Amino acid sequence: WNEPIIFELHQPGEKGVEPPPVHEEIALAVGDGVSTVPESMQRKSKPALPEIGQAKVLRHYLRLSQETLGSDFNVEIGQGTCTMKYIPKVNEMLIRNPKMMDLHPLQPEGTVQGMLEIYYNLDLCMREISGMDYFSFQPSGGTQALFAMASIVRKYHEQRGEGTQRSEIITTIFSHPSQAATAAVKGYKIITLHPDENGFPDIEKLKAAVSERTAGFVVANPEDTGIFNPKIKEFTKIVHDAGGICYYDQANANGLLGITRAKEAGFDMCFFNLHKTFAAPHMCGGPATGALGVTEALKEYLPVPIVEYKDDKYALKYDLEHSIGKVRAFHGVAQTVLRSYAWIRSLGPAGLKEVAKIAVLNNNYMYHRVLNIKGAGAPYVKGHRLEQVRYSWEQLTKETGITTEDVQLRMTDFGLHYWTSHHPYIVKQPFTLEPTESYSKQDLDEYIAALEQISKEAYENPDIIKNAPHNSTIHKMDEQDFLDNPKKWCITWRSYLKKAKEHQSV
Amino acid sequence: WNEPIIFELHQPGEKGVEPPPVHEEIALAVGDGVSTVPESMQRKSKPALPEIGQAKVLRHYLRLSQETLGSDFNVEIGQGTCTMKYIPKVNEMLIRNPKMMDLHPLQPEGTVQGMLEIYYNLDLCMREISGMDYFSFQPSGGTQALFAMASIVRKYHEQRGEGTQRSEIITTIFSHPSQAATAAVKGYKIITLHPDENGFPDIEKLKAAVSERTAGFVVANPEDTGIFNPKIKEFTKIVHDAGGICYYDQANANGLLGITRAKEAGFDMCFFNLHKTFAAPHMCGGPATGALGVTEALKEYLPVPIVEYKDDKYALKYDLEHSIGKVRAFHGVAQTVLRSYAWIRSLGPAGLKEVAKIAVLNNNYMYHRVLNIKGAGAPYVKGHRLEQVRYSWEQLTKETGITTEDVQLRMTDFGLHYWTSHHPYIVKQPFTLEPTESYSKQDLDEYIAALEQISKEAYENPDIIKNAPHNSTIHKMDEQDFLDNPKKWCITWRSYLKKAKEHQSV
Amino acid sequence: MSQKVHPYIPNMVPEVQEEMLKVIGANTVDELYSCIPDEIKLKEEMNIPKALTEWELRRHIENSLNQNTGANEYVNFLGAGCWQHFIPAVCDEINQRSEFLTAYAGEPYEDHGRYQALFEYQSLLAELVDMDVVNVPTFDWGQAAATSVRMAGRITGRKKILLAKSVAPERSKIIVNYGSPELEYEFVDFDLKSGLMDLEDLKAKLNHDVAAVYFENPSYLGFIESQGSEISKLLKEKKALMIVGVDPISLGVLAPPSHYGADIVCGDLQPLGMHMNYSGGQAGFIAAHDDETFINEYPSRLFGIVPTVKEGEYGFGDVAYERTSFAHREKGKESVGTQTALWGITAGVYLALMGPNGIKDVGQTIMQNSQYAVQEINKLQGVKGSLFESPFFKEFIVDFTQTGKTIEEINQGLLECKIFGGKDLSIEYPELGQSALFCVTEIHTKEDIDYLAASLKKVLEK
Amino acid sequence: MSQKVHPYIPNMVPEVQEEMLKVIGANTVDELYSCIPDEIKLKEEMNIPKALTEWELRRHIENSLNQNTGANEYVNFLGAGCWQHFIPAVCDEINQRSEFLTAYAGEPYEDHGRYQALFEYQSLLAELVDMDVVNVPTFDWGQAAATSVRMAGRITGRKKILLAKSVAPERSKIIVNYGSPELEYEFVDFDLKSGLMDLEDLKAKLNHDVAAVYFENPSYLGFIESQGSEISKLLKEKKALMIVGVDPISLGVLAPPSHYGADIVCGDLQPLGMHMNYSGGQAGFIAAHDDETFINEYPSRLFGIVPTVKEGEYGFGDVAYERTSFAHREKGKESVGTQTALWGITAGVYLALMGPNGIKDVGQTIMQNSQYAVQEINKLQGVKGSLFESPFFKEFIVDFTQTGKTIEEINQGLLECKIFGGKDLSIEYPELGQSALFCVTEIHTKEDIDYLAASLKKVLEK
Repeated sequence: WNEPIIFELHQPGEKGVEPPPVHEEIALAVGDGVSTVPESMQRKSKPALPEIGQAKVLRHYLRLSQETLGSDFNVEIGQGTCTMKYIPKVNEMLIRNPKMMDLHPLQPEGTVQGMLEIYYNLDLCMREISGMDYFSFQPSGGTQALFAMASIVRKYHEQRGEGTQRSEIITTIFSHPSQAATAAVKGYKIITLHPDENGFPDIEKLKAAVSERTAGFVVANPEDTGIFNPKIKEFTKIVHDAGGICYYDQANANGLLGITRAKEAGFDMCFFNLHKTFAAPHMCGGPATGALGVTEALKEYLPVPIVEYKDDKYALKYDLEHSIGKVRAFHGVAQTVLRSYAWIRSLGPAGLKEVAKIAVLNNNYMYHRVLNIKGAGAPYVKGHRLEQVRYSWEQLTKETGITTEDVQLRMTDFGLHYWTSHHPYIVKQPFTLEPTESYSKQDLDEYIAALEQISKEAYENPDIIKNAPHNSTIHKMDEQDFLDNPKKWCITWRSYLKKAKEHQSV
Repeated sequence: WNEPIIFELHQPGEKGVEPPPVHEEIALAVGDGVSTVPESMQRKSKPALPEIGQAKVLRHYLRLSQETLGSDFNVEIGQGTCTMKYIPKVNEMLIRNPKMMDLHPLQPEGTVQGMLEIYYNLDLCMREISGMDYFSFQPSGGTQALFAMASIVRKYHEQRGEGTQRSEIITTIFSHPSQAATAAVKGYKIITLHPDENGFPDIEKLKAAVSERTAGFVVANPEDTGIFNPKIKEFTKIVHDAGGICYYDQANANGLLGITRAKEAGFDMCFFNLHKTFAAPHMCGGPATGALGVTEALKEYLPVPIVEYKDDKYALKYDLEHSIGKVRAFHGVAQTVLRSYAWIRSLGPAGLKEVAKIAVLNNNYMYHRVLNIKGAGAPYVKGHRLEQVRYSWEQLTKETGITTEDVQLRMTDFGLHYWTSHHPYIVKQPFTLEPTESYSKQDLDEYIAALEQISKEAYENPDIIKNAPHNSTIHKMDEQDFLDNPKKWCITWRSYLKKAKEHQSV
Repeated sequence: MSQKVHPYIPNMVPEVQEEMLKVIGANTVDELYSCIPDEIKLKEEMNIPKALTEWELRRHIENSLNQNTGANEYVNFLGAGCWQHFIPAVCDEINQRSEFLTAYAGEPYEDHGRYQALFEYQSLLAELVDMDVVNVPTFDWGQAAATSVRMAGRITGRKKILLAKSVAPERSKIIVNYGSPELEYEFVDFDLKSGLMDLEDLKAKLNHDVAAVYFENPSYLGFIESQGSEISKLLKEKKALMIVGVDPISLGVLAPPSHYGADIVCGDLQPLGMHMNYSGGQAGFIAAHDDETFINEYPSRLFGIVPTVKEGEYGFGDVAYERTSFAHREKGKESVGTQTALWGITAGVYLALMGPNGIKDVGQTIMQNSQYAVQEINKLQGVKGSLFESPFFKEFIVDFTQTGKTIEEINQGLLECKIFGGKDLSIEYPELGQSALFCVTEIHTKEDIDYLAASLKKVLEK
Repeated sequence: MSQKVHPYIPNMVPEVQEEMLKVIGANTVDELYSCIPDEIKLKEEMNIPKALTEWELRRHIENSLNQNTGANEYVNFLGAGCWQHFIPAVCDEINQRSEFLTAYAGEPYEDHGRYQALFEYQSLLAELVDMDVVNVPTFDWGQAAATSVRMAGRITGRKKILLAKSVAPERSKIIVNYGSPELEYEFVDFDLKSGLMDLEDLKAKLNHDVAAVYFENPSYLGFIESQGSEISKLLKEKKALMIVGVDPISLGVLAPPSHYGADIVCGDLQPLGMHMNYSGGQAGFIAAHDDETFINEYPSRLFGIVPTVKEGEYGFGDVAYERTSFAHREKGKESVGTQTALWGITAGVYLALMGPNGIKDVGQTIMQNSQYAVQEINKLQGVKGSLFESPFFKEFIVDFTQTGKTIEEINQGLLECKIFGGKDLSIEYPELGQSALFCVTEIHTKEDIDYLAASLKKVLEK
């Protein structure tokens, strides 16, 4: 398809849908409804939305959907750290139940017992998985969960009169950028630890970093490299000894289910992204849930409400003494809570452990195969990888000039996703693969074959890569500064029309 | 995508879904359940179905879906006579209600009052639209409705002792092939009338054809040419006078809603395809519904049961004295009944009439535009077209050698459907366009532009057409006799494997 | 009154209409109808309620539907041709896809996916019935059987069809109406104790005019016909064909009819992934061996595979299209049209998901659950859990004659317990007394079955 | 015990595992975990119930859900931040598409459709608020307001934020927690009669430290703040910014805040096509003018349009990506991550369907229906249909103080009539007495509203 911008489909007079009309008698009783509003507050002219018949709107968006490569459609292992796994269709059917879709968050508790039961049951499961004591599902993404944890850290120290003194949060460079970003939003100074030569977080650097200013320590384990820090328990002890709180970014816990937990490693809090490890879909980027778990000691700091079970009834508990208040409206993303609960129940404890084991098996299989590709490598320690690996094309780039960005464009031709990595590129020419438990050996082999093919092309016929993509839905974009020059960027169609006109008139 | 055949995805040990297991205590109580069966009736080896994980099955079929050009995705006016129109999404959402999906056809009437109400209400609407007196929704397609009508004709004459004598059914060449075919199945000799030089059914030929052997007359109006027979009332009178029954193929009634009806034209029966005029989807070819309406005089011949409303309750009536029995299990395709009822209610009487008028407007607009395309024509009378037109590329073929089949392959490149026509090709090099009310002028212009482009190519650069399709999902098929040679045809994968092996070993 | 532009009819916009009329050279749309004589034009407005907006429509329809009680709300033991089974969510996802939902009759290059999905369906079902040819599905089992019988008539050139008396009466009606007046029908009795075909009666009726015998296995009445090989032998002697109707979900555990001599096998796909939909989920299949004589007598479309110019890539098309009524009108084989393609695709998805083990497991669970139900029902005073002594699959006749209560009364009592009881057989088979056909599948839990037994007890003791 | 292969985990097949382990050079999968010290390995099995098959899962979850009563079953007058509106079926179809459902962070060439759909969403919402810049949506209105406020802090280099006291208390909590300790907050009173902002109080608190004032219009309490221009004037004098939160579904009839001087406009998309989902339908937007200073302070992703080498064809990408925390970790603007993109796409579909007339009509119907509800409630003895004298949109405060009954009692009574009464305000705003916030939208029929009035009458007379 070559779909126009929706405004280009405008045909005055057409209509996409008719909203419910007012009842004649109501119109008689109250008039037009609008003239009660002071004139200054009435809208003078209608918004310049397009007018399009229903069939055409549907066709337009359906075509756009086909131009989108969802994980249902490809071997989705190129978006490492994102834990793209199979999204069970049964769960999607379950959330389309009107007894889920049509619930208002303020309904009397007696009318939402089923929903609360699901929240509570998921809480119980999460406690088992993490060793934590209470969960909140209010945060609606990993970033918000990290922010909530930073908020709890601050509140905790404030409560103990050390709010001002403890002004630093320690993290590592191979943790997700949001860890640093959210702590900074919460007013903390960020201390970022770089790894040792093997890629392990450096315990000496941590020792040097902690002090009476340390408010907290936030880390992922394994980090984006896929390397697990075996000394994690010592790390948390060092921080605890310095008076800090340890919180664990388990956005991606896919290699660890039933294997090892936040509790045993000494963490005070952790969060899981339900849309990663727990098989809720990514939905183009949300809505999502960052399930936030805390130890008993931090329960009173959780955002409210949390769900309790008492006297055979589920209830919402609002009175937590030191609650940070709210991070998101009402109860978070309930459908995602339901999905993840359903996923856990479809696997059971043994199945969850299999998830972890096969994810690790798949990843190690890929790791061994990718290392055999000419030009590819994986910096740092050999082995020790769990569920993902950050690889590098440094050698390929040196030898052929083909960069990881070039590879990305070429992978599009194979109908496969490929993601470079988060900035900064500590690992040169990086790419990060995470094959999860959802993919079969055949799938992995397909992905590997594409990488092999590109490596071959890089050495033998680099032009085919440099001119990629060849099979995309659109032609190459005009490589000017349309996205970074304020005179040229256009974040909306109306902006584009204005600026394009200016441009022409010049 | 280049999707393999599903058997090629087989990986022993993988599993797509787990059916519900037996309860342990049941297994204890009754054993394995299978050994009670005589050994000769036990299956010895498992069927050779493939073993494939759920994600891969889903991915496979999703990709196949994207390789299918549904009417939601294109300007679907190239399948003339099929009345491809907008399928309202709201109706599709309504039929996914468990109170529709999970009804068993034998449930006590008291537990399906809502469903019966919808049947009954649709019946009432259909009566208004057709002028008939009772409807059955049991026939599950136009073919089956035509067959049911032929069965009624036979039963009717048998009832009057003329079963053997009345052995002929008269139809016209521009009526759907199923009219002739179903009457033949019912044991009738078919008399096919050819049109006069203007494309109108020839009244003189009819007069010559009727006799005491005439059982019935079946016709569409307008026929596939889109030409309306203005003398239809005289036609039915001639047949009635000869003692025959007149039945009306209104598979496609899209240009006539609220304009003219079966009753006024003198028909005894008619049927509508709910999946055409009444906006139920085609679903790759069914399930569908051929709504069959009869006059009071023929009520007792309908297949049973029909729905009645009595004493504030809806009920199924089985005791029709001369019923032909059944043509399909239970109550037909209930979801399609619901869809069409919903569609009618979303339009109301004025909206239905607009459907017809705009369908006719759209068609006449196309007609005028297509006639201006070099090489295209529309045989027979000028004008007089209602909702569709059978066109001809006869001139194009003469002048360039490009046939209607060539055009078909080239249209694929434009992402548009194009259908030649039913056999026999009375109109040479035919194509049939039916733009329905669902398409906007812009849509029609797009389709016309594609035809214009192809005409241009035919005269200037015919090779581009002859080598089409260029953008299809697959390459050109090997043009041997794989479909017509019994030694080579393979209707299943197992057949293919056997024959391919034989082939190789030769 | 000027009409509002309807969301489904873009060209109701007056300005657009004018532009188009100008091209046509007409002044009004009504002018375009001048070919219709005034005397047959409808003068009054149709008596249909006025248009509803989407929200109003939704409320209106949902209000109606809320008058229904679904089989998911009560415990359901009705079967008799439409059965409640487990439906994998992936089946629904695929058949709800806009592409498959709204496609129709595109050509192989445009609708490659549709052709492939249906070819795969044919291939998957072929493994289940262990035969080489399967058609694009027809309306339902009844139609499939009716067509199978007509095919047999054409293949043998004979006119007489023998039907087992245990064939579902409603299905017989379809078969008989579809074959008349071309064919003649006669019924073969069954043994009242076992339900099995009375072979003596068969022998008596089997002569050289007989084109085919049609029976069902498992039968409409639930029992398993174990005399397949014997029947086949008798037929072969007279060169008559054996046509067997089958519930495909039984074929993971039961021998497919091709193993005991069937020439044509037919049945209903509904158990393989279709919701009951108040009977909207039915779809018929017809399977045969790869024999030109048989293939040429199919009225249905048969998709075949064709290599493309690229190695390992396939295209698809119609095999022997010239057979069909599309190609040859009344000279074609019977007729073909819109039938039930989407259910074919869905059954393919179902079989691909279940695989060889799933289809065996589900069959076995059904047998276990239904046997357990009979065992529990047998414990009730005066009730015969399974009237026939033959083994059965999924369905069985419960005989209440000795309780002195009618099925109607019993089912009314069960309904009050939120149970849909079995189908009342007393009308179709008065010789079976007050009997009902109960259906138990893999979806019934032990609790469901125990609850049935307990409820029956309560009802009978009333 | 050897595990059955799970449908979601293909490589559980033992043979395949062995093959893979051979490539790796390991003997068991457990070996791959050797990097985890034994002391932190979990020894016992997790106490989670054992696996359910798909059908068992379905029954289990549906049993739970059946304990719920949906707002589609009762008549619902709850709003207060999550509202029941008409949702076109096309919205559901699009956001249920597998492609959009399972896509995530593909690059522009792979996910062209996702980029375009979100760019179009930005463009459509921009028309509704009449501004040039809209972000890829954030979590919810509260987050959008909290970020808007922080943007204002960075733009002005000031620390003080004034919040209208009529801002939803729950939203205030989000804003305050998100801004602390960086920013300081103070509340501006409202007039108890009109609900409008107390301009005297504003003047008193407005000094050169103030980065911005944030108020909502229509407000949480339903009334329309008509002093926008005056407030804007006061702010301009102090070079403080005006941030306005808005219910977008009001903007077909109410002036968008850009028309009375807003610098940043934020709000929730949920009314534009999202089911309530027990609050899972929320999504926040932030709109601004095309001003580099503002754009550079957005933490969110902003998709921009880029011409391709083919005339008339467009591609898309991130505008000023360097702002974000993806690019610069803690040096980026706040943080960005998975937020609510699918609801952005859905809101786009909604606006494309409604068009300029639909969005106006729906606003007008809401006003008429809610005014009618107040009119009917006013007829009840001792009840004040709308506590404030200002005009309102969709929501309004009903004051029951004089009836002597508490909201809790009244709502309990309504519940027995299958009505969800308005939100109890007596905790958040004790100064309003026994008052409740009722919500009436376009989905309420006259019958619904009349039934509310009748039921209230009954409850009050008890």
